[in-house]
Amino acid sequence: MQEVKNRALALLKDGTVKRVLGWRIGENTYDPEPAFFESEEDMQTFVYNNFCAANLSKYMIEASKLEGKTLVCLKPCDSYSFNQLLSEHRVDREKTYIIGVGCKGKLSIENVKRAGVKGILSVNDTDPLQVETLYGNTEVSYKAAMLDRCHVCKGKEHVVYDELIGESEDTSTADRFAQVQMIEAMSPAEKFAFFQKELSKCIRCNACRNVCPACSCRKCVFDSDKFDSAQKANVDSFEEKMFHIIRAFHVAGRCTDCGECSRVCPQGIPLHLFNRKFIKDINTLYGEYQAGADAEARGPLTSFTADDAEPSVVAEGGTK
Amino acid sequence: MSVNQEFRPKIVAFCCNWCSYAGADLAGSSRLSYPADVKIIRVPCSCRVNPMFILRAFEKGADGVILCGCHPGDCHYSTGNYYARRRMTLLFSMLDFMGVENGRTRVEWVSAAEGVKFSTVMNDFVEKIRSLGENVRLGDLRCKK
Amino acid sequence: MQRIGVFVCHCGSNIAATVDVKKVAEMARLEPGVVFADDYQYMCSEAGQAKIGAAIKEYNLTGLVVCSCSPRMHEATFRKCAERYGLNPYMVEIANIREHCSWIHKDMEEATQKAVILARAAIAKVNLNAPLQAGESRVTKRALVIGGGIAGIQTALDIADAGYEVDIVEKTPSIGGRMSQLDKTFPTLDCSACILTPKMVDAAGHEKIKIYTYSEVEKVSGFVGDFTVDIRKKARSVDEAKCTGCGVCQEKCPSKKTPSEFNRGLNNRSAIYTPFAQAIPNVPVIDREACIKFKTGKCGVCEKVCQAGAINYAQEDEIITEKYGAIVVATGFDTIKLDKYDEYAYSQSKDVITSLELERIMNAAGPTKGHLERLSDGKAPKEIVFVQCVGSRCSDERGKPYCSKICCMYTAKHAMLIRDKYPDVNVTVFYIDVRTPGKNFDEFYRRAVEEYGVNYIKGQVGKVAPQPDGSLLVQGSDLIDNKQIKIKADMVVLATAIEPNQGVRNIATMLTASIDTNNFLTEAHPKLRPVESPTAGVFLSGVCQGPKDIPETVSQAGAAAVKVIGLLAKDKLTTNPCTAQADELLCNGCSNCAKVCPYGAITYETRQVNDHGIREDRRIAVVNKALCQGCGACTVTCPSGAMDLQGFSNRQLIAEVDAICR
Amino acid sequence: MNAKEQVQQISGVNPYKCMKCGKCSATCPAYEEMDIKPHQFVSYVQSGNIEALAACKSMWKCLSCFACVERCPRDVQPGRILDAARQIVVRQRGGNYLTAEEIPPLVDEDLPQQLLVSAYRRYKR
Repeated sequence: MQEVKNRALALLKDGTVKRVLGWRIGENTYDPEPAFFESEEDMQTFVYNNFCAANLSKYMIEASKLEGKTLVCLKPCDSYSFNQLLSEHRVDREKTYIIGVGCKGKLSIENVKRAGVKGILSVNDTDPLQVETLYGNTEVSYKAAMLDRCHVCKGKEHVVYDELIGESEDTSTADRFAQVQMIEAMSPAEKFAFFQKELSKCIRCNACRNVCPACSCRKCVFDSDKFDSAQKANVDSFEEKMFHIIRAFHVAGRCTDCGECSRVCPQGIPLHLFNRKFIKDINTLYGEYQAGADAEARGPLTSFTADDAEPSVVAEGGTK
Repeated sequence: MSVNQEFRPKIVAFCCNWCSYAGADLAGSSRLSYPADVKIIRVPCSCRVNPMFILRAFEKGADGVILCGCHPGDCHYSTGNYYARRRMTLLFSMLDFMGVENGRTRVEWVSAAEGVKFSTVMNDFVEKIRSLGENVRLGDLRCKK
Repeated sequence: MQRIGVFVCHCGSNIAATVDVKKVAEMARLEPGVVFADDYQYMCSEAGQAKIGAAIKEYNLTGLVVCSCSPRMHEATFRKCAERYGLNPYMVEIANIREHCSWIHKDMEEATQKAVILARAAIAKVNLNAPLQAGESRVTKRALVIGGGIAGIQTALDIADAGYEVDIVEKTPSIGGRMSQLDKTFPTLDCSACILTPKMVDAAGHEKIKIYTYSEVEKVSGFVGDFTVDIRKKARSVDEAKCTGCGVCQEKCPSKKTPSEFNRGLNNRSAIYTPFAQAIPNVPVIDREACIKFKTGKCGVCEKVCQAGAINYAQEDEIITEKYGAIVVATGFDTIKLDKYDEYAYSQSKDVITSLELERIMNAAGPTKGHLERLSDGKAPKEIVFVQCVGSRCSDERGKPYCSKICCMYTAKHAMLIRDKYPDVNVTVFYIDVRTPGKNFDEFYRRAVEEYGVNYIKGQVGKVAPQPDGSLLVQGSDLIDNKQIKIKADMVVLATAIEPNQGVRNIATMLTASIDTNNFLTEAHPKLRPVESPTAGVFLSGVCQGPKDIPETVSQAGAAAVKVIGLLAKDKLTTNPCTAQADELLCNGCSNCAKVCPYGAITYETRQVNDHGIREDRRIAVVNKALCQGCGACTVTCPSGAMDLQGFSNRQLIAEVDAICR
Repeated sequence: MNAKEQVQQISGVNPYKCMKCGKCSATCPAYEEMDIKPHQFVSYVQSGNIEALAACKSMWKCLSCFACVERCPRDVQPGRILDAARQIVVRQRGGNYLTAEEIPPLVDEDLPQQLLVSAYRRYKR
C-alpha cells in the first residue's frame, strides 16, 4: 500500500501534519509495530500491509496533547474506536488528520502457525500466503490466516475520516455471538470450568488493558488506592475474576468490539468473550447498540427506559 | 431445607437510604423478623453501589449480596435506580455467564412503606442462599486451580 | 489514626433486652481506632449526650460511633451533639442495632453477635471519615400549594398570613374541592358552603395569594429552598380580566349534555360552565370536548351574548415558570370506582348511589334542589338502606385495604338528616364496626340511634337486587340476631371507599416524594413528622397523606403551613455536604458522569493540573456542590474511580463490606 | 396435623383474616337451610371446633355457588372452609370417590347442569 505512505509523506512535507501515526516495518513482514513518524527519514520504515492489525486510535490520546496535527491511519473498525474516544473527549478531532485505510481482513502469524505451519522463516501477505519455512515453502489460505475478529467484521465503512485510501471489504462470515451462545448453553459447572481454565492462564501482564482503546483511564482503579484494589499484581492473591469482570464492566457500552484484547494476550485468553457477552446482553435487553458508530449517541449504561428488564431476567434465562 | 440448617451464611444487603433502609426500619418497628445473617449497609441510592463492592463482598467471604432500592419510578433522585437496574442486570448476567450461581445476587425494590416485603424478601433470600450453601466459586476470585 | 469513641444505647429495654450491650461495648474496644467504649440507658437523652461530650473531651475523640436506633431517627441528634462538643458532625456514624437488630431477633446471642458486627462496620467506616463542611443555599420566599380544596386553601391562608407569597395550583376551574360538594358537615351539622365559601373568598382576596385554577403542575426541578416549577395554565377560552361572571353564556350555550362533574354526573351542564355558583374565580371555562364551536366550527353563541367580549376561542395553554422555596401537596381524594362491585347493583339501578352523590341530592343547590328523591322516578323514598365499608377494609384487589375513616360519621349524619327532615322514612344502616374516635363523634352517632331512630344492624349487605316494581331488594346479615334479613328498599346509599386523587402518583414522581402502594404520600415519620414528605421541602396536607375528615385536614393544613413558614423564614439553608467530588488527577474528562447526573450538577472545565510533576491542561469534571444531592450515580459510572462521594466514599463502603464479611 | 390445621391446609384459608363483617351470610342463597351459618364456619375453625363443623347440616346444604368466596372482602372464603370440612368427612368415610367412567350412567337426564358443575367443584380435590 505504497499509496498510503506517499500520501502521508506528502502531508508531512507540506506541513499539514506534524507527525504520522502508522506502522513501522518489523524484522519480518508479519510483525509491524505502531509508530510515530516525524520526518521523511523516519518515513522510510513506514509500512502498511495486511499484517498491520494494531488499532492506532488509542495512541491519539497522547498525540492529541502534542503540538500540531497528527495524521493517523485507521482501518474501518479502528474508526469506531476513534469515534468512541471522540465522544468521551479523549482525543482532539481538530488535531487529527484521519486517513481511512483500506482493509480486507488482517492476518495473524498465530493463525498461520495454527494452520500447522512450523519453522516459519518468512511470509508474505498475498492471497494465498506464501510461507517460507525451515522445511520448505508452503501456502496458507488468506482466510485461514485471518484474525478471528475479522471473521465477524463490522463492515467496510469508516465512520470517521478525512480521506480514504484503498479498498475495504466486509470479511464477516461467522456469527459474532456464536461463541458466546455456545458458552451460554453450557451448564454452570461447565461454564465455571471453562473460565477457570482460561483465566488461570492470566499472568497479569496488563497487555489487554494497555491496548484497549476503551480502557484508557489515566490511572486504572487497579492501580489506585481508591478501591483498596491496588497492589495485587506483586502477590499471588491477584483476583483475575475480579479484574476481568470489572475491566469488562468498565468498558461495557463503550467497547466497540475491536478485539485487540484477545489479539495481544500472550496467553491466548479469549478476553473478547467478556465484552461480547455484554454487547449481546445490551443488544438483547436495551436494543442494538454499536459503540463508536455515532459519536453523539448516549451509551446504554448512561441511559435507561422506565420499563427496562429487571435483573431477575438473568435467573429466568432471558439474556440467553 | 434440612440439609443446610447448620450453615449460617454471610449476607450483605445494600439498602438505599430513602426507601429500602426505611423499609428495613419499618420491618424493625413492626417486629417482622428475618435471619440475623443479613447485615445492612446504608447507601444514599441503589445507584451508589459499585459492582466492585459486590465482588469485594464475595471475595471477603460473603455468601450472598442483595441490593434494595426504591421502586423504579420512585427513586428519591428520580433516576438512580434505573441506572442501578441496568448495571446489576449486566453484572448478574456476567456472573451467570462465568458459571457462578446467579441466585447469590439479587435486586429487590422495597419502598419505605413495605416493611412486610422487606422481611419477606430477606427471609426468602437467606433461604435461597442456605440452599446454595457456602460460596466457593466467587470466594476464590483468583481462578487458580 | 482516628480516636474513636463507641456509645452503646440500651434504649431502655428496646435494645438491652435482646442485645448484650456490655458485650457490644467490650467487643468494640478491640477494634482498631477505638479508644473508648461505653453503654448507657438512653444515649439520646440529655444525660446520654453529656456522657458523649465528656468522653470527647477526656479521650480527645476524633470520631464517634453510636450503636442505637436507626440513623433516620437520631443521626441528626448525635451530629448536633458532636458539634456542641467541638467535633465535626460528620465524624459520627450510627450502627442501627434497634430496628435492624434487637427488634427483629429474639435470640440474645445471635442478636448480640449481629450488633457487634454492625458496630464493627460503623467503626471501620468512621476510621475513614473526614470532617465535612455543610454548604449554604438560598431560599426562595414563596410557596406552592398543589390543590385548591380545603387543605390547600387553609395551608395557603396560613402561609400568606405569616407574610409569605403563596400560589395555589388547582386542576379544576374553581377552588373549593370536595368540601364544596358537601351539604352539611359532622358533627355540628353546619352547612359546608357557609363555612367554606368565606375561606375561598379570603384566599382569592389575599394580597399574598395567587390562584391558578384550571392549571396543573407540569415539571418540577431543583431542591428544597430552590424549586423551579412549570405550571400549565390550560386555555379557559375566556378572558379572566374581562369576564364579569354574569352567567349569560352558560344559559345560552346550546350544548347542555355534558354530565356535571360537580354534581357527580347526576345532571348535566353546559359546554361553557362554572362548576358551581360560588366558584372562585367566577369565570367560566369552555369544555372544548363538548363545545360545538370547537367541534364543528359553527356556533359561537357565547361570544355573541357576552357583553364583556371575554370569550376567546384562540386562547392557548400557557406555561408559567415560577420559583418556590417549598411545595405543599394537597391533592385530596375521590371515591373509588364501583364497577367491580356488581353485588350492590350500582351500575344497574339509578337508586343505588354513593354517599357523595347523596350529598349532592341533599344539597339545596344540587340536581334535585335538595329534595330527597329517587333519581329513577323522582318519587320520595320511604325505605333507605345505607351500606358501610363499600370497598374499604378489603384485602382483595376490588377494594382498598384501609379504613376510609370518614364514612361512619357521614353515614350517621346522612341518616340523622333524613330522619330529621323526613320522619316517615325508614333508615337502616348496615355496619361492620362503627368507628367514631373524635370529639363529640360518638355522641353524634348515638344521637342518630337514640334520638332519630336510625336502625343500625351489625352485618354486611351481600346483595342488592333491583326488582321489577322498581324497588331494591337488599339482602344482608344481622350478626347479632344471627339472621339473614331482606329489606325492600327504595334507595341504597353506598359508603364508598375513598382513594387519593388520580394524578398524585405523577406529582409524587415529579417531586421525588415517596408514595405508598395505595397512592397515599408517605410522611417523613408516621408519628413525629406527619406533615413532611421525606423529600426535603415537600409537605403534605389533607387526604393525600391518608384518610381524614375536615377538622383533621384543617389541622394538618395548618401544621404544614407552619413547617413551610419555618423553612421560608430562613435566609439560607445548610446543604448536605455528602456530595460528589472528582479527583482531578484521576479524572478522564470523559463526560459519562454528567450524563447520569439527575441534577445537571456536573460540568467540565479545562485546567492545568500537576500530575506528579507533569503539568498539563486537562478536561476535568467539576461538581456544583449546591446542585449535587449526593446520589452517587456518577461514582459508579466513572471507571477510574475519580468521582467519589463524600460521606459514602468507595473506601468507606468497602471498609464496611470488609468488616461485615470478616 | 390436627383437624384445624387440616382444614386450613385443605382450604388454603387463614381464618384469622376474617373481620366478622357477615357478608358471607348476607350473600348466601342457602342461608335459611343451614344450621351453622356461613360466617360461623370461620369462627368454628378459629376456635378449633371442627368436630361440630363436620357434623353440621350446612355442609350438605351448601350449593358451592361460591358467592361468599367471590364477595368476601378479606379473602377468607367461608365456602372453601366448608369444602374442606366436607373433604375431611368424605375421607373419613373411606374415600368413596367415583371414577369418571362410573358417572355417566348415574346421571339423571333432567339434572340441571349447574348442579353437576357444583358437584365437580365440590369433589374434584
